[in-house]
Amino acid sequence: MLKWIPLLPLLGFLINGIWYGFFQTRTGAKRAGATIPGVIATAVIFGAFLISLQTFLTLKGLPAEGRVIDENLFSWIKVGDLDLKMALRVDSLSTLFTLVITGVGTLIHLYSIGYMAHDATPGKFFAYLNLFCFAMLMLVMGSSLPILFLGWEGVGLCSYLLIGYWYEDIAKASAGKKAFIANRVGDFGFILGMFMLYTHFGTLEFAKLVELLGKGDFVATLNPLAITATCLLLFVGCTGKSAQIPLYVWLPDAMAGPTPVSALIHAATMVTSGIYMVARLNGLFSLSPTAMMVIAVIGGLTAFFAATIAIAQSDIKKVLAYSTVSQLGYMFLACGVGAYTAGVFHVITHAFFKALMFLGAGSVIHGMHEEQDILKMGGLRTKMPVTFVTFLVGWIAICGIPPFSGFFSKDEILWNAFANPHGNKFLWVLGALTAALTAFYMTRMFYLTFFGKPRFDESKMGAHSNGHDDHHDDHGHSHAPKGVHESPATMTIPLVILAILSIVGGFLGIPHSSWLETWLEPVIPAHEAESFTAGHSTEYGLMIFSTLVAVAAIAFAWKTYTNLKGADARKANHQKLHKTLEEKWYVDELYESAFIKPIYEISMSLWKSFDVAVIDRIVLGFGRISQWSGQAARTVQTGSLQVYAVMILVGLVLTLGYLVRGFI
Amino acid sequence: MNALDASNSVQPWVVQSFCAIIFFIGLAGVLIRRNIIIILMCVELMLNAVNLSFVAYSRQLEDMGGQMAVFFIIVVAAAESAVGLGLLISMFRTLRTVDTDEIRLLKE
Amino acid sequence: MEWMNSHLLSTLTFFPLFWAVLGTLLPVRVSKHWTLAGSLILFFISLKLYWGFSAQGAEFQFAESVEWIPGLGVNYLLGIDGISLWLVLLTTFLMPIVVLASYDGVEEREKEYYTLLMALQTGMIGAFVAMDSFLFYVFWEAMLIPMYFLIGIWGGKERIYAAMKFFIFTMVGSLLMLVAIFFLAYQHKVQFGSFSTALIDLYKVKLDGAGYFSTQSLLFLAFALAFAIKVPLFPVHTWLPDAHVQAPTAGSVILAGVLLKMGGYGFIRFAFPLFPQAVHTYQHTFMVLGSIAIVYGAWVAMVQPDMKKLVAYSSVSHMGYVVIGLFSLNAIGSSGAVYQMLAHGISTPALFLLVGMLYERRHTKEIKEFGGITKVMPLFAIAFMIATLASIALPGTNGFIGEFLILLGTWKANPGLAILATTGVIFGAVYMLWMFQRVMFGPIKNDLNKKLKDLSVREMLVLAPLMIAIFWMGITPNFFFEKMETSVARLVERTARAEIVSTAMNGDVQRNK
Amino acid sequence: MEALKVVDPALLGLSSEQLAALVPYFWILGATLLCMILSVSRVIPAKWSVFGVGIAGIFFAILSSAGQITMHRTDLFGGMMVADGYSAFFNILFLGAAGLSIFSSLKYLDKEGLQYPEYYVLLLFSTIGMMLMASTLDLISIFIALEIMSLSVYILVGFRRNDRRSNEAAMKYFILGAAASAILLYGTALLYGSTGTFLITDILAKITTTPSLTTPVFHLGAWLVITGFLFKIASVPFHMWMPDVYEGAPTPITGFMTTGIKAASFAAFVRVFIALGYGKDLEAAVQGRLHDVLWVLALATMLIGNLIALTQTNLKRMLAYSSIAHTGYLLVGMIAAPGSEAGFAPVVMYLASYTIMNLGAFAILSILSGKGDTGLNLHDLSGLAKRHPWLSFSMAVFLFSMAGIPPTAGFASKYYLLYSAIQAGEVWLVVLAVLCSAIAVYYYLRVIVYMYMRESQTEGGAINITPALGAFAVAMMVAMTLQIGILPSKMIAITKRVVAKI
Repeated sequence: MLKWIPLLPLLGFLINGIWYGFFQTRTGAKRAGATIPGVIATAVIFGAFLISLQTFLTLKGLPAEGRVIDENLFSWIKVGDLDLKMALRVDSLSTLFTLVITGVGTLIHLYSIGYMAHDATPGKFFAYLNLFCFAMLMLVMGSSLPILFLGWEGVGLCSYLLIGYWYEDIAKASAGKKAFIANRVGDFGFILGMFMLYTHFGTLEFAKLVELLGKGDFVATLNPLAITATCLLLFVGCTGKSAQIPLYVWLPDAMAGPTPVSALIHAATMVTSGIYMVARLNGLFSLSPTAMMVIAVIGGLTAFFAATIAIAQSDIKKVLAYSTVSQLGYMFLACGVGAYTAGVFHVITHAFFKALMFLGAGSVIHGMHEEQDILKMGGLRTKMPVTFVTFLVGWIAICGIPPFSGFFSKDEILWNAFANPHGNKFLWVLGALTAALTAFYMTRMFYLTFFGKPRFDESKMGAHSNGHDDHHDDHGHSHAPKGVHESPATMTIPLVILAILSIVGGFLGIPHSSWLETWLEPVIPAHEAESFTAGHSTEYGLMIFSTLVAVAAIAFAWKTYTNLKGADARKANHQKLHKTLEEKWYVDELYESAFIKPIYEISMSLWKSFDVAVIDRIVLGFGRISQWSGQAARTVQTGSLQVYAVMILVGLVLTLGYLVRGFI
Repeated sequence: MNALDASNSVQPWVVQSFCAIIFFIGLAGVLIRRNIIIILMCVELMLNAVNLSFVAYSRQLEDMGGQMAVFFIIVVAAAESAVGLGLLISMFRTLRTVDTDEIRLLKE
Repeated sequence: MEWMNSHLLSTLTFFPLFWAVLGTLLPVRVSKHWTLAGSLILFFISLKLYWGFSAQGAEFQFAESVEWIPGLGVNYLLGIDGISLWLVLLTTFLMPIVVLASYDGVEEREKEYYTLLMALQTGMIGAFVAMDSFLFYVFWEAMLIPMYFLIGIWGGKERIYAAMKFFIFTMVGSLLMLVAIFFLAYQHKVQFGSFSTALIDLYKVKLDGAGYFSTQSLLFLAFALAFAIKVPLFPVHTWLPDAHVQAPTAGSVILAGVLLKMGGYGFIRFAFPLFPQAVHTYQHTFMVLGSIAIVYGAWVAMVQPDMKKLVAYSSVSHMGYVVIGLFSLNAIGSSGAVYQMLAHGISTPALFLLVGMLYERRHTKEIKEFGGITKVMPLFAIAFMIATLASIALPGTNGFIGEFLILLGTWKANPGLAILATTGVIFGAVYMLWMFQRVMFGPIKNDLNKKLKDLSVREMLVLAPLMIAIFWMGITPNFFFEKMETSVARLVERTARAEIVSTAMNGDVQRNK
Repeated sequence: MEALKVVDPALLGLSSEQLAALVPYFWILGATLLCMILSVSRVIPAKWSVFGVGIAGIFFAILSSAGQITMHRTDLFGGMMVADGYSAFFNILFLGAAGLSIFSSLKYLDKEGLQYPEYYVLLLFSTIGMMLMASTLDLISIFIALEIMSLSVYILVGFRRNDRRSNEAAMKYFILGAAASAILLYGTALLYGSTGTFLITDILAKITTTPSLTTPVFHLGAWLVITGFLFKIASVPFHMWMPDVYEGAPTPITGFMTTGIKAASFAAFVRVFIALGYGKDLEAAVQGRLHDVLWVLALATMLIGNLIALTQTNLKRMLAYSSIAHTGYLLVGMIAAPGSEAGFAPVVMYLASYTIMNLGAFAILSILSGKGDTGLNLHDLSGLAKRHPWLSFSMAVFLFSMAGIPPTAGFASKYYLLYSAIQAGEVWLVVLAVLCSAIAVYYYLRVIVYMYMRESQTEGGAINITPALGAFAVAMMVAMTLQIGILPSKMIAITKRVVAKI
């Protein structure tokens, strides 16, 4: 039964793909509406959701230890001593992820039917979306690292295709390319990590790995340095995929893709694959404290760093993108300090409210006719009530206000950072500071979008609008009412559902009696409470403290942005700081000059000077030498008889001399 | 009359070296002289030197072979000079010269 | 018919030549259809090879042996093993595609064109099935002549320079190989009393292998130079870009698809088993060269203004993988290398065909001349995307299996180089996607591109089999591995143990020894 | 004086079996004399009659000598001449060369307006000279045969009387040829002086029985004889005359010279080479030094032949230098002969395939050449493939064969030769030979490039349609080249048997 979960999206991809490939591309084909492909795609994902729900229930029925379903499809690569089987494996961890992927996926597919109504080639869009779900499901359900890697690169491909979906705008296409190459740099580390794992453990199957990690004597034989190296290499893969410090640059540019894509791929599912992999191999990671520390530090730094940039961003999707990077930093901080369960918990809650906010932003942009700059918005709460309310829920959740889901998961992370044997105080301070910043920039965005006076001229808002005007030309904006309007039902229903989930989500992991911890017990061994460095009282104290910090940040932001002129004035005198923040600390320019430019120069010189000048010249040199010597030898042939006769004599005398020398 | 009595007759190596000298004079003539007729004469000279050495060896070895060979060589030399002079005349008719330096049409 | 299945390999080798000679009698109009029919028939015959070949059977099957030059111990000995089986199938698989692709690409002197194509096929198949080193050399040289004419007559502007460079490069390498073959045959006489250039006899010749310049190493270098030029390995690769840029589409497809594999095949069949110790002494030198080829090829490909040259340099990079795979001397690396040869033999021809199609429409290969082609030619865009993915080794396509196994094998042999080689994965993505983006995405700048028409049915027929093969090889590689596994195991065993493994030949072998 | 009196009757009479051995010579001699008479007569039109008789003579001579290949050795004229497989094989080669040269020169002479019957007579005389050279064992008769051959060819080279280049070529060839034969003669004299005999078989017997005979005079004489031959086959220091003469002479004659004369010189050279005890009996010091000299000569010949050919634009001159290069390869064969099991067989086979290749190439050139041998430069050939597909195809086959590229005779013989050289332990010489032939590939392919890959400049109509006879000759040559290339075993067997009995 398991194989149907990934196969259904694949089927959807094939149907939409072939239908688009052969019918839509015929020149002059009637431009089909988005509904047919959209419905097929959503149905398929929904089917997958039902099956994964059914697997979740069967898993619940099984006893705690045996909570695994294995299904072997066929032998993929059998060469020498390597025997890879294309096999699926669902245990308690991966079933959660399948539920999130298919559940949030269905909502987003439903949403994008409305969003993509005016698009030229919806068939292609939904085909790619289904392909993405197939790859993501393969990633989480793979029974061995190579299958995971298959999904890993598959999602990389789909994100490339979907980011560069509106390919006519070269900036969007290069954003797609940038995403793929950044992922590929991460995959470089991932592959090497896999090889080290294979050489040390002899297998890449998760089941066998966990079994080997379990055997104490075997673990003793491994040298710690190799383990740390393996973990760090695998973590390089995660930084690529889940946008951590060195390789996060692609995520903000990935906003060039349509908003449902950003919601599904760059908020809920793909970026969390890194955390899934770390959680899956938690046994390995916990073997090397240094690797855990590195992950925690990088996670924390990314969280803080991204939060600082988010403050100065004016594009609504860019703000959300940096907030995603920051939240991912939180998750890795959790995994780094050993609280994998907290990490997974935050993944789930984050999926809900971040997807919600992205879709909300999507409906705002849709309503505002592709206007993405929050400085030009304001006062939308009256014009888009449903979006406003759902966005409000999301905003409260992310700021970590109890009882919303954000509070529980973020607080769990902060608590572990503070009290967990692997964690330390500095990380907690970093986390708390980021929480404050998060609350600040979220409030800023929320306020500028929905409150204050509208800073846009509605009349101009009609048929013509800026943004992707070129791809609008082939379909009129006939039926949409002029001016700002609320999104149609298909878009608002998913918003409402996600809002409810964002509220309810928190109750999965109430501290000390979290259902999640018991559920993930077989996969992730829970830490005993007593090993913590602090008791319950400090835990509750911390909870209150973090809530207070969040409320204070919200109030402060609210106050600054009520009078815009005050905010602008303050921004003016911190002009230089603001500029650097806005320009993302000039990281892109740094990468450009540090890597891309030199490689380009070197390869140009390699080609021009080495390939052409050196090798070719040597090769042609031989030709030229023989040509030249031929020319020289030719001139000896003067044509005069005397010279010939002399040559004969000289030849005779020389040879005779040589021969005669033998006798005398 | 058996082998030469050493006292009053000419030593074989004297004759041979004499022939060698003549031969190389002929060869030098071919190399140095410009006029083709002279060159032809030098070639004849070389052939006669060889004849002389043949006769000397035949005398030394008491074997008629050498002298018999001389006849063949004389015949061939005659044929050779006939052909050579014929070619020379046809060349002269077109090139108007017998000097080896002028005939440089074919080179390189 | 009975004669055919007892002498299957001979029919396979000489059928194209026979068919081409018959073709010369027909009018020009019909020659291309005639050639297509011929190549399809040949493909179906070669399928018999696949079914007849038993993976667990003797090392060389379908063997045929006839006295050719008894005086010099040269005999007409044919046979295939798991590896050459697939290379022959690749050749027969590519030929119909090539013929179909050059239907309207070639206008003048069509009859000679198709005759040369079939003659080329005879040379290639002959080289893959020859079990006698002299026979192999004859086919190796005979293969050059048709390719030389194909590039020389139907090529681009400086076709003569490129054709001449191609010919001389390969010729110099192979001449040294010829001398090595003589020397081996003579050693066989010294050690076994009779001349023989048959491969299985030469496997038994013992040569002192110690040190960098022992006789075995020198012989190995002679063979290795010839094959390195063909592969093309890093320092001697400069003929490939010129040959590809100037060759007609069909020419560069065959050149990339099959001729480059000749080098790799040569290593497997000749250099490795004949000189085991020398392989060990020179293992790391060649692995370093291979890794440099990967990175160098990728970097130089990045800055190429001409699409065909870019794909040519990408072949240098891909074949660099094959070299390090082969020289990792373990089962995983070697089978990965063989698989990479097959995969490269599918994905690069696809790329060349696509570039050829663009060339037929716009008569230029410059990247800056294009932009936004997806809008005008969506089907072409899909095919080009699939070929690009196969070339950057995306899992699920054939490229990934080869590269993954090679890198794993190399990691076992030499981790440092494996890291350098794995960077190739990144650079591969960089140059391919950058080219793809500049050609396919972005607005249509040049108005000439607006009127380009999408793939015709013929062009789709040309590309379809390649696309299917890309995914088929990516998803179920075991279908290919099971037939070649024993051969690769024997290869590794023979080079590992560095002394002679007895070989068994089955089929109608009247060994006259 | 007693020697004169004793006349051995057996010397004079000819036994029946000796007569049978002489049949090919009778055929060709008879044909030559008949042609001389016909050429003078007013009654019968000279051209076709002489041509017909000549070809008939050659045809029957080939038939009879073909029968002799398998025959065992029969000594003639008291050991001065011998009719064995070796001489029969070479006779066929010479007769074939003469026949084909006559075929291709028939149309050529009409073009040049030199249709004189004496041309064919001289050609037949030169063939007789060659046949004698291949079969005599007596030094003096070698000299005489050499002179017969050379003198008739001197005249043939200068046949175009009113063309200055032809005269100049003839003059140069004559003078240097005469000097060289004088040197050879002087060597013979010295050999006679030191060993007392003319018969090379006796010389060999004498120096093997009494090594003391090998005095310095003997070595001087031996080397002078060898130098005489080296001049005739145009090895490097003595090659200067060859390109000028080849360029000046009429094309069929150049064809005849590259094949016939070189083969004849080599035939005699091989016999003398063995007789002088190279490889077997000379004491080590001399042997070693002689080997080194020959080694250097061979390398120099190959190198200079190939290098200068690179820069040539005139086809005849280029083929002249390429024939010098081939002499180099043959010298490698000579050096390696004693050490290898195959002996001189590879040299003989290489000569055979070399003759076939060159004959074919020159036949095509004589068909293509305009009046006065114009139109033989590289750019004149451009686009030939379009105008003359079959001619250019056969030219390509010959060029590939000369370059030594498989399925051609050139490759098979080069392979056989280098193979035996390796056995003789000359590995480094072989490697150098192989690299020189890599250089050769370039200028052979350049001709093909002009023919196939370049557009033809002159849009004029096709050059005169290829004459039937010339085409037949070329076709036969192409067939033989490919046949030897694909199935060389038969030719190798013949050459082995032939060489066994020298």
